[in-house]
Amino acid sequence: MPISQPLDVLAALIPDGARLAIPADYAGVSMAMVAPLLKRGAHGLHLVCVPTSGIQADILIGAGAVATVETSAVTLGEAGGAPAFNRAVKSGTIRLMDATCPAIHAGLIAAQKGMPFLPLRGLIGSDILANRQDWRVIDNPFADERDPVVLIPALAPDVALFHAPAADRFGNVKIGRRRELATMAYAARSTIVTVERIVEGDLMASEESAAGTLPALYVDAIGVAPGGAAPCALWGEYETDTAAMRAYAKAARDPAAFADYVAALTGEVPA
Amino acid sequence: MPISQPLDVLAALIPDGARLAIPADYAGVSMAMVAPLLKRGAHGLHLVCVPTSGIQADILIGAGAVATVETSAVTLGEAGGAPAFNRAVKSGTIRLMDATCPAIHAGLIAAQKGMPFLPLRGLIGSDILANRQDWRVIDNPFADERDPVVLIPALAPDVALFHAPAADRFGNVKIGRRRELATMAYAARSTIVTVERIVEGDLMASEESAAGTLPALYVDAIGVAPGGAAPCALWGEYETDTAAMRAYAKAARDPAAFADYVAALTGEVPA
Amino acid sequence: MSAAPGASPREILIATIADLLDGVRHVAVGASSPIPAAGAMLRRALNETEGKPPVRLSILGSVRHNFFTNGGVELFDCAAQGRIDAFFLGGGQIDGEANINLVGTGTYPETDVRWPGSFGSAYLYFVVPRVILFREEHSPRVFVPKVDFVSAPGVSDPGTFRTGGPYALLTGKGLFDFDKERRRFALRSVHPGHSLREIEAATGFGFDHAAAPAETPQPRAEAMRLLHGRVLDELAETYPDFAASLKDERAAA
Amino acid sequence: MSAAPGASPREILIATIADLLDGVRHVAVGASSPIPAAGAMLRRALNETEGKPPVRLSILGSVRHNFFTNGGVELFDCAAQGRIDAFFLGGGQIDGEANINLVGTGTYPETDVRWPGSFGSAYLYFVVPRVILFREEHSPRVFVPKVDFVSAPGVSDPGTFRTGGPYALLTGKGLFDFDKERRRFALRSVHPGHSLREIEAATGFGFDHAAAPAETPQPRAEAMRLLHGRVLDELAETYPDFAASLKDERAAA
Repeated sequence: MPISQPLDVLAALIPDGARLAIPADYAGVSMAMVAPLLKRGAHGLHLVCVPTSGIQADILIGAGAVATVETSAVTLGEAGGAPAFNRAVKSGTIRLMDATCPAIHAGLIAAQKGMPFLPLRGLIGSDILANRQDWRVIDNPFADERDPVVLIPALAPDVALFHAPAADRFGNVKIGRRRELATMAYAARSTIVTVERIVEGDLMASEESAAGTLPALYVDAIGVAPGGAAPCALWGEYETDTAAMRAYAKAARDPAAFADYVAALTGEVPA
Repeated sequence: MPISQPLDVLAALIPDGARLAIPADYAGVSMAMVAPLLKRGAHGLHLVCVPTSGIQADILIGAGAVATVETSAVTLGEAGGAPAFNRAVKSGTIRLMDATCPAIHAGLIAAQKGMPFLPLRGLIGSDILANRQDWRVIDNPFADERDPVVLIPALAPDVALFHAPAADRFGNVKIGRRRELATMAYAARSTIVTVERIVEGDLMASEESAAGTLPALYVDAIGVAPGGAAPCALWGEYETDTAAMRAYAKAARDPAAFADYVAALTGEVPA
Repeated sequence: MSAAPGASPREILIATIADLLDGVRHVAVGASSPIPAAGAMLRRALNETEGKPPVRLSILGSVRHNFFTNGGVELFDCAAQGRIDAFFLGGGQIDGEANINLVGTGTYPETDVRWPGSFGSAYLYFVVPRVILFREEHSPRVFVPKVDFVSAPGVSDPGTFRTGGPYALLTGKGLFDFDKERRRFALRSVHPGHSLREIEAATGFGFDHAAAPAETPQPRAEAMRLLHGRVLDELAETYPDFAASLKDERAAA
Repeated sequence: MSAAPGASPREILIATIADLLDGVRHVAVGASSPIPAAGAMLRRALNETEGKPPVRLSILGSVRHNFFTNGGVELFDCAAQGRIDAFFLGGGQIDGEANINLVGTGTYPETDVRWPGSFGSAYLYFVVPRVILFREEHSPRVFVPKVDFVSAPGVSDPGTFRTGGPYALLTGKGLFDFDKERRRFALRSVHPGHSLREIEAATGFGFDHAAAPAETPQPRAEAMRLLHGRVLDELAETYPDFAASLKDERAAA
């Protein structure tokens, strides 16, 4: 099996209805996989934003591929709010699972560790907690007095999807200090990674490079997609394409312009 | 303040009775700090072995510096059992808190995350659990049927002590892929590190080196001690000194020879 | 102490933040928060000048001001460990009990207006000792009697684990302290050019105040000197547009 | 299948382990376990020769066979994720219900004989599907009626979360299966040169067995060829002394 596969083959590995974990805009977003997913007509996805998302979630939501959004935020950052997300919220076409950043991390880490749940401080008295029927509050059994603490159940994505600078031909992936990418992969049943390039040598061979490497053990499929995070930034590689981000934001505010944007993205002739 | 300090100054930062976290023999043991600790007459230490220990714990125990050992194992590996530890167990001169490796990790990670406890699978029906009055068993609140699960309380060491290849002059420390060293530092109230050398440049400056770096934020004191893990190995630097390890094992089996070993180590004239 | 007459509103905000941060060792700032970042940089510069302990500044999303190597979770772990003394939170709505709403207006989940979401607020508000609520827009739509959605509550029952919470509220019009016992804001000072009457009209909740509240002090000369010296240079690395506009403003003053 | 006549006891152990590992994708081996490591390397080589799926082998403490980059906790996380199919455990004592004792003999905590400790056994025994109990010394002091200290229990009540447990017990004299329902070992085969009578005398607990148990099969010729070819080379990287002694043994046979 070649180490990298075409992106449409990877898209077929993300089934409809999958619980799909995606990283925040600064961590390595596989924007390259958005068009292949839409082209194959993905729908019913349950997005797990780790711990927030931006343009990737917004496009997938606007294109009707998403049933549920589990997130601490969806925003285009300096380009403003996420228009398709906001429309979907108002019209009630997606199920919302609002969280707070460390709760998303806690759920993934519980899955990573085979723990049924993790406790998390904070949250008590918030409407986030009030709306999460899947969370529990118990009394800390180690406290002498009453001490309520929230329990976050393990959150095991079906698929983790992200973009990284490089993989080697053994399937090891460079994640640098973005350890949440490793957490996503540990927790998920399968992990799909797009990369800028395949490098020579073995990323596990030296202590130096191994420290920033996700071992192949946790990587199920790799695709090569140069510039594959754009218009999001990729750490150590390129900055956010602010103009492209603002252009998207402008288009997404108008449903017809959004449809044209998606058609152009997926290579269809706009109506 | 100079970035590195003399080892006897560091030894004074580890108070009697401190809960002292030390890594396993393969991870980076600060053997260099054993003599300074003994010279200053350290006693009543509560060793937290992450998750096991070897010659370092054995010498400290044999020299009477230790009151409590919290560990998943103490062994000299290929050089055999840990003689001073074994004697202390038999004579009841140390308090034992036997654990299993992931329970030690879980306790530290709970402290790292400010969580009051972490749940851990396994353990049920073991005599480890039966002897740990500080652990609890609850029913998993997310399960439909009865599902007992052990809770490990947060384990926050007073001091974490380890040896690493390098620090930079900003106080950042190279830990490579030995992430448990970071966990120890996150969890501990203070962290003391000995290193082979101080390097030029900033370990945080590149994505490459930052991935294997413990930020200065978590490091309270640094000492320079070339060969400071010996006779234990230091990853990427040197192998275990098997002859020295066997020589220690031989000496430690005899209390008088052990006393001579310690006297030589601390630079006292043997009796 | 001499004042630099005619400091701009933004300069006053920055200097006020630097004052609020007096005594902190480590302050974290969100990615797109140039005024809090400038205030924190000014605090750091003042400490150096005054021979006080160094101040560490983490700017989330910045590569240069990133002291973290353990991914996105490290900020929260670090705060849980008590290693972050101050943080800034805002809110689409903030009410008189210091509850903040970052989710939206109307009835959840199908809110009329949706904002991005709560981010880490529901955690950090509980564990960072000095949370500074910062919102420039001071209007009745922001400062409401009761938020429509509590992203994070301003106060908690005595039995609830909480080592952090609201320390002050800074707006474009004034500076408030928060009394946790009384669950109520108190106006500490009114920024130059604004009035108690104006603030009352723009605030949807009641708050304590003196009959004639103090005016927010002008930045000290030393603060202005540092702000327009090294702080502007440091700011320019992460917020070039903001730094340029502050500079232009001063040149035009 | 032709046999290599006169395989040594250690060769038979290695080949038996390779058989027990048939079908695994990822096997982890402790640092000072050359025989399990050799068995796992042989399994990997056999799978390649036979066109079966690749086998991943993690040797704890080895730099070369280390697929981990998240520190000491990763083995346990990896096992919890179901990514480790087989592991080896030993024990100073092992009893008829497959309980293992790695702590000591006598009354805890002031045991008469103290062993190193339980390591990760109290966890891995619960979550690795195929745990192979391996102890060369087959004597009544090892195989006791009831262990003095349960580092990890062989079986658990139905309500206890457990995805792993004992799969087989391999000693210097024979190979046992374990029946979780009956909580009892059954002798599968006796190694060449040993007898049922001898095993009964050396085992402090009762076990099931045929009237005339099978003999542990000799390694197939292909297995012997691979063992003394690439497996010996691979072994020599991590266990040079052990590899050399296996080689000498064969040369002398």
